[in-house]
Amino acid sequence: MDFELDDEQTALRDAVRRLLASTYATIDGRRASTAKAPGWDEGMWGRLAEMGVLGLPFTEEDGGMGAGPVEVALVAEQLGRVLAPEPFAEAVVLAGGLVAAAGSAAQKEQLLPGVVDGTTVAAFAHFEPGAAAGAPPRSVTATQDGDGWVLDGVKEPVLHGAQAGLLVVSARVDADGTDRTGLFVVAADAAGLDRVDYPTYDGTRAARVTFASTPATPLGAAGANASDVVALVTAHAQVALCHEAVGAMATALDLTTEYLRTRKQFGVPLKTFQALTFRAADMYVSLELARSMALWATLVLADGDPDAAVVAATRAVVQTSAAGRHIGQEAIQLHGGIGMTAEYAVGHYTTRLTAIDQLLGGRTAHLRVLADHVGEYDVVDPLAV
Amino acid sequence: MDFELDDEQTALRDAVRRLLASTYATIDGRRASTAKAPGWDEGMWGRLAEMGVLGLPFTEEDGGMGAGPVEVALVAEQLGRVLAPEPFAEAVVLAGGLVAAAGSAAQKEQLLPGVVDGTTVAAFAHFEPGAAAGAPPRSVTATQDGDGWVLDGVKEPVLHGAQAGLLVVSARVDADGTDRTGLFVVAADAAGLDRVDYPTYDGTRAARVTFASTPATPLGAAGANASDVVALVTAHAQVALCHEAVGAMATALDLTTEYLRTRKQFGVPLKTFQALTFRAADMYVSLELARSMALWATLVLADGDPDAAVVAATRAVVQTSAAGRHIGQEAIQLHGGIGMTAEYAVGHYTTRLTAIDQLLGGRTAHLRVLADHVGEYDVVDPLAV
Amino acid sequence: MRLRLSEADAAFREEMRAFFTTQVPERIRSVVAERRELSKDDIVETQRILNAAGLAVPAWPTEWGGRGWTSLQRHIWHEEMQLANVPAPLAFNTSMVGPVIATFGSQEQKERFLPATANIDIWWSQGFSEPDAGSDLASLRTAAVRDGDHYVVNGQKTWTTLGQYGDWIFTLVRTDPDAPKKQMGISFLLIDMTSPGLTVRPIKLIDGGQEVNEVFFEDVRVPVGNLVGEENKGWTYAKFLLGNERVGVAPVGSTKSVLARAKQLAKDRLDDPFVAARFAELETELLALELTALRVVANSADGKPHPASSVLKLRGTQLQQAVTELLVDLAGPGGVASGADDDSAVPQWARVATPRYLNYRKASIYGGSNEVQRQIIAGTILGL
Amino acid sequence: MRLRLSEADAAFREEMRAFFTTQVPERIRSVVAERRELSKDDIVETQRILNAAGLAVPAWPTEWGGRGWTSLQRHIWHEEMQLANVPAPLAFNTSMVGPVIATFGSQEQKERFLPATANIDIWWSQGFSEPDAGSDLASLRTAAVRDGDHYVVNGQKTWTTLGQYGDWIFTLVRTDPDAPKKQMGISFLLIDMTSPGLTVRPIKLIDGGQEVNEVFFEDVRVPVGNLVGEENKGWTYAKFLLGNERVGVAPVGSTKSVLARAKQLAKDRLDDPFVAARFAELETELLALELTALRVVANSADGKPHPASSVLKLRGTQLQQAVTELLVDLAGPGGVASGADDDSAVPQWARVATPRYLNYRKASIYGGSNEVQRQIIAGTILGL
Repeated sequence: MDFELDDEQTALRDAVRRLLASTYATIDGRRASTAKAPGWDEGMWGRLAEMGVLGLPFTEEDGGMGAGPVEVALVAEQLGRVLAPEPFAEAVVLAGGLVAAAGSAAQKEQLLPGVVDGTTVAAFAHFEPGAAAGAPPRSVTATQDGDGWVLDGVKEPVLHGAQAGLLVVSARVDADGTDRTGLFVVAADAAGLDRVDYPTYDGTRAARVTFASTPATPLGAAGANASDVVALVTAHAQVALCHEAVGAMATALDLTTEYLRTRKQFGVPLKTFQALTFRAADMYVSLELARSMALWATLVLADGDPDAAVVAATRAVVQTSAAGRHIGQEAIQLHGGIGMTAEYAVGHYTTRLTAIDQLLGGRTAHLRVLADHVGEYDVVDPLAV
Repeated sequence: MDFELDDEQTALRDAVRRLLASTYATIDGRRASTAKAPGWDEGMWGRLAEMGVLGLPFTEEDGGMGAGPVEVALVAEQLGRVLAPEPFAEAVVLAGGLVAAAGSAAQKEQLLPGVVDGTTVAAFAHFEPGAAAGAPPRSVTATQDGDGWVLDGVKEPVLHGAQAGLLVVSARVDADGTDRTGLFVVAADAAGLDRVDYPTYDGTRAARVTFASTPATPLGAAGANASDVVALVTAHAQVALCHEAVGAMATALDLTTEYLRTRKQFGVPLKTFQALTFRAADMYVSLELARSMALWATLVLADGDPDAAVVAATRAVVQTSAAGRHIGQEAIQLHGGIGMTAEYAVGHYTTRLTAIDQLLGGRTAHLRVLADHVGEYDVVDPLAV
Repeated sequence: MRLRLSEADAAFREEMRAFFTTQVPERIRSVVAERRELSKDDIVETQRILNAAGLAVPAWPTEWGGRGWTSLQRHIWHEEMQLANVPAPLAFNTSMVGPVIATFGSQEQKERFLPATANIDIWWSQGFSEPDAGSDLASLRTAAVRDGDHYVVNGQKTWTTLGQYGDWIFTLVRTDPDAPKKQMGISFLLIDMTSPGLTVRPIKLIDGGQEVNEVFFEDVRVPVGNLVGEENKGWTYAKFLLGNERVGVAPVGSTKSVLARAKQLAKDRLDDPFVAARFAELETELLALELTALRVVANSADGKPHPASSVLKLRGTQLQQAVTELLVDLAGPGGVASGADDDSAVPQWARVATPRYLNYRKASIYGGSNEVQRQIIAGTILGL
Repeated sequence: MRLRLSEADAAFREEMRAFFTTQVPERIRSVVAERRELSKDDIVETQRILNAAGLAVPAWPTEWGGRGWTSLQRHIWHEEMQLANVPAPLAFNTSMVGPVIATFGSQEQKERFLPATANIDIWWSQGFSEPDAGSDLASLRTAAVRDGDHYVVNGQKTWTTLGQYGDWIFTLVRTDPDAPKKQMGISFLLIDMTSPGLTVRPIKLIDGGQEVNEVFFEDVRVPVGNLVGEENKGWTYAKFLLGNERVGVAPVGSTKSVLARAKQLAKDRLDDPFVAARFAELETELLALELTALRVVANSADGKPHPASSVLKLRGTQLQQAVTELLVDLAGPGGVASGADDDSAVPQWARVATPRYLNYRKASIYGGSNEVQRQIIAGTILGL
């Protein structure tokens, strides 16, 4: 087992960090990018594309860089460190990843180049109101209509759903009386597609997406059950989000330690108060354990076994969710009042960590999945998953 | 709602405290009493009887003092404060309480005077190996044998089971194919009764009690289902144990704050270290919340509704269990190495708190009971249970 | 010791419950129930209804509208109000500046301010905290220099909650910069917020709301008649103010109310043992807190601040935050739809859940942080 | 980055696993598995088996029995040993005094002590802690005064684990009481425990066991040849010793092994979601710890103590304690039958559960308390 980056990976990480610093050196960068449409910096998106970042998860055959989960993780962590709002995990790893994993050769050839060169921002319309994060689609249904398919129902929230040029949609397909999960592609200008855009509490955008007999194209073979591919690609996106969270936690801790070092109260720096510095130490422990788990999950993804990948992502979510909450809450508390203000950076980190937590589905839901299978093995061996 | 003691109650509390201080002013008292048979101080037991303490829970009609749960609670807290090993909760409140609640008039007249005057130490043989704390009896069975009944099976652990002069035993009774809980009285010298005595980790005694066609007398009406009476009297004993725990927690916290005040390290008193004093503050919070809950549960017991009593005891256990663990663990940690030694007092408090926790059945088991009923009401109103 | 309320207290409780659930408009109470933001008008309208019925300032001296209730009655009043989702009387008016004026103010000040304060004809803001002081309140620097019949005030206050609605602001200002101890040169000054040189700047919080403000003073002239009590004795009045109100220091009723509503919303998920256990746990913890509050109430007849108030504040905000966190978990991914309008397919409660959670991170910071409470417990109660 | 072990490391792992599970008697390994107390003979027998196979002191210099393994190999060796319930080589010998003698000792000391230490022909005890020092180790007072070819030692050590078995004790003693800093006047002295004037007194712990001791020195004469390195440089050697061993600082393997056994014992209760969730949670937390240990191992090639060792110690003991606590809960009321014999109807694992839990409260105190670890993390890593 080896956690070291090779030279190429280190170079990638440093290049991404430098690029992001050009816009996101302070929290003002995030504020400016999220204040105007589409909710991220299109110039930055283009430069990430030029650097090849948006093609990292895709094979060279598909027009990508032929890199893998490790490179995706590096990028996600850097984005998290500076709270860059560019939707890498959601648009590239998740929505693009679904096209790559489930699409036919022709679909991949048609759709992926735009994802890779940044001209097409894809979104995965999957969450349904009131449903848990891992639930199969229920309220959006796909039915055959002559040669084609149409979708009906509501997806919400769909991250950057109104900004996306390409929608990948999960839908319930009735196959001889049993429900299957189907994946469909819907064009941004499709008939019967309604998208209502709104801001999310973490400063990004989401949408309510309504389908009313909206024409849609099956992604890959029509009628194939896509629940496994959704689970696997979701695992990839979850691990990327875990790395984004690790990056955000690292900066939240940095901001907190810096504050404890410099801020004076009762005539002395806050770091004089052991009750505070010990809590910072506990934050560090949470961070490092979450980082270890996210890195390991990345390696399991890279190893290729889909079942192992899903379990590893679940463990990473359990660890990240707990750490993100711990660090996010303590970062504000140790700052005191200033941590509550939108002017200061640290609260944005807490806010984003909370959003990631909700998007990942939360700790309890994932713990429940692990609990259901805990009787099936003796010990967890990280070297032999 | 009123949490104040009246003058008589205050006098009782002070008298018990003074009496206990004569033997248990330091931890050496407990050590001495538990070192020799029967595992408590028989002189102290006699003086508690003389003071009327052993008759508190019983009506004057039954030869008791006609007091109630409040007086029982006061005594239990004082016992806990000094870790007095006298088995008040187990022998008087629990085993004696079962006789008072389930026994016939003749049985009460025959058995209770000895409990009240201290000459008979009763024990409730109820726990069965491998069964959860609240489970009905399974492995000990009662069968009719001519005019009488015989018991078969093993009860373990039975607190002071080998020292008891009177055994109250719960047993499974087959009633037309369904299981019922029966209560029986077994004399210490009954045929087919085998008792193996051993020490428990908290310095008291317990026994494995084996019944082999052991003659037994039904407590109260033969064949009556005693599960409700067991639940109610158990609730009384649990609340008494919660008060014993509250007393023990209070002393554990006292010892800890005293240690932080006086012990020097790195040239200054430990109380200079805010990381330690803040943890002592959190211990105080745990203690006071547990105390409030135990007091309230006592008032609910006194109020008389048996269903409300069982629920209140369950809430008290949930709170006490968490507080006892928190305070017990922190008391040792804040003492450092000395807290681990049997020579010093604080570890005995942690040990006893752990034993009380196990005897109460632990937090999760009780929380599960509450969780099962959480949908049946809107809010918990302490004034209207 | 007694579980039940006395007959009189039970009747009092019924009276309160009946009043709050019938006399305060459902329209306003539903804003609280649904955790939406109260408007200024909602708060003013409610307080005037309460004041008309003698229920706005029961703890004040009877000649100024107080009711001479027992601590238990005040507790019942407060809990029933919260359980009925009635917006509480504005704390700045009724718990903070009102009692200070009633206790230390001149007769003229009492007459001028107390009725208006009880009826919220004056909306008071608080001007204590300063940017560089944090928990070390006494290190404040806003200066008031005597100039004839006026003080000239210069400086800055911050974390002024709802300062955007404020008519007047009660402040701590430094009148003697040379006092040997920082607590000694402070005065308690009432300032008209329409005074020239006074500006209010909103501070946006992380939930997107703008409930707190900075208040700047640039050569603001304040008549000396607005000084409460004696010059340089302000710290005494501030300590009185901060230690004054024990009833309601732990937000038990409102937290119970939010938890009860959450349980209703999660009704069809209570067969999930993890969800059910979380409710059972929080309900039990809240019960323990409520009982502790009742114990403190019972012991507060002497009028002095009870050090156990710190237990209530500390644990009360922890549980308040834990309940807001539960709602975030119940909302799940839908919770990110916080900016959606009412046509959203995500229910309203799920949309407000996370902003409320983020907003309530303040609860353990403002009004004496949890660290300050631990310090008080360790120092005052445990002697550490 | 790579998930899989290299072929060589995988083979190494298999070799270790095969050795530990076949060459160390089941009789001894079952003592560990059942959490009973190891006898001195069990420990000695095991270490001699390991030493004969070159598996007792792999981290030592190769000329004294070391294996020149990579950090990862040492990690695998240690984890496989723990997972197989093999008693680890005596830390006092192999991780503490051995490396100090090998690094700072004279050639004569090395020849005299190292082979005997590796083979546990000498059982070493540790004499660092003193009753009044606590976490402030350097404030030690046991004095060694030079008298010709001897030091005369007077004072007291405490918390000497398994000192009742000790043949020799390595100590920190004060040789210069006038040194300007308390760390400067300390020397590292090896003392024969059969020396006149040396007495060992057992300390009974709260679980009833007697694994730690006080050691008293009354005019104990120690040849100057037993001084390691230079006089008054002992603190340097002590710091080396304390920072020396990162492999195994977090007891991952043994905790995993206890947790796995607990799961087996609770097999018929895993349909209880609360029980199952607790296992899932602890397994996940332990995995995160194990992975962090592997990351630290990977970064420790330079031989310097990695500050993240403190993370491992802190979290490692927390989880070790959490697993012992789980067993207390699984045991339930039966757990109080701790003093019953094997005829008991309460199973052996339930009877030992609570004494082990109580015993392991020490884990967060001894060997650098969790408070010390937090101090190190805050200071060394976070710069606070």
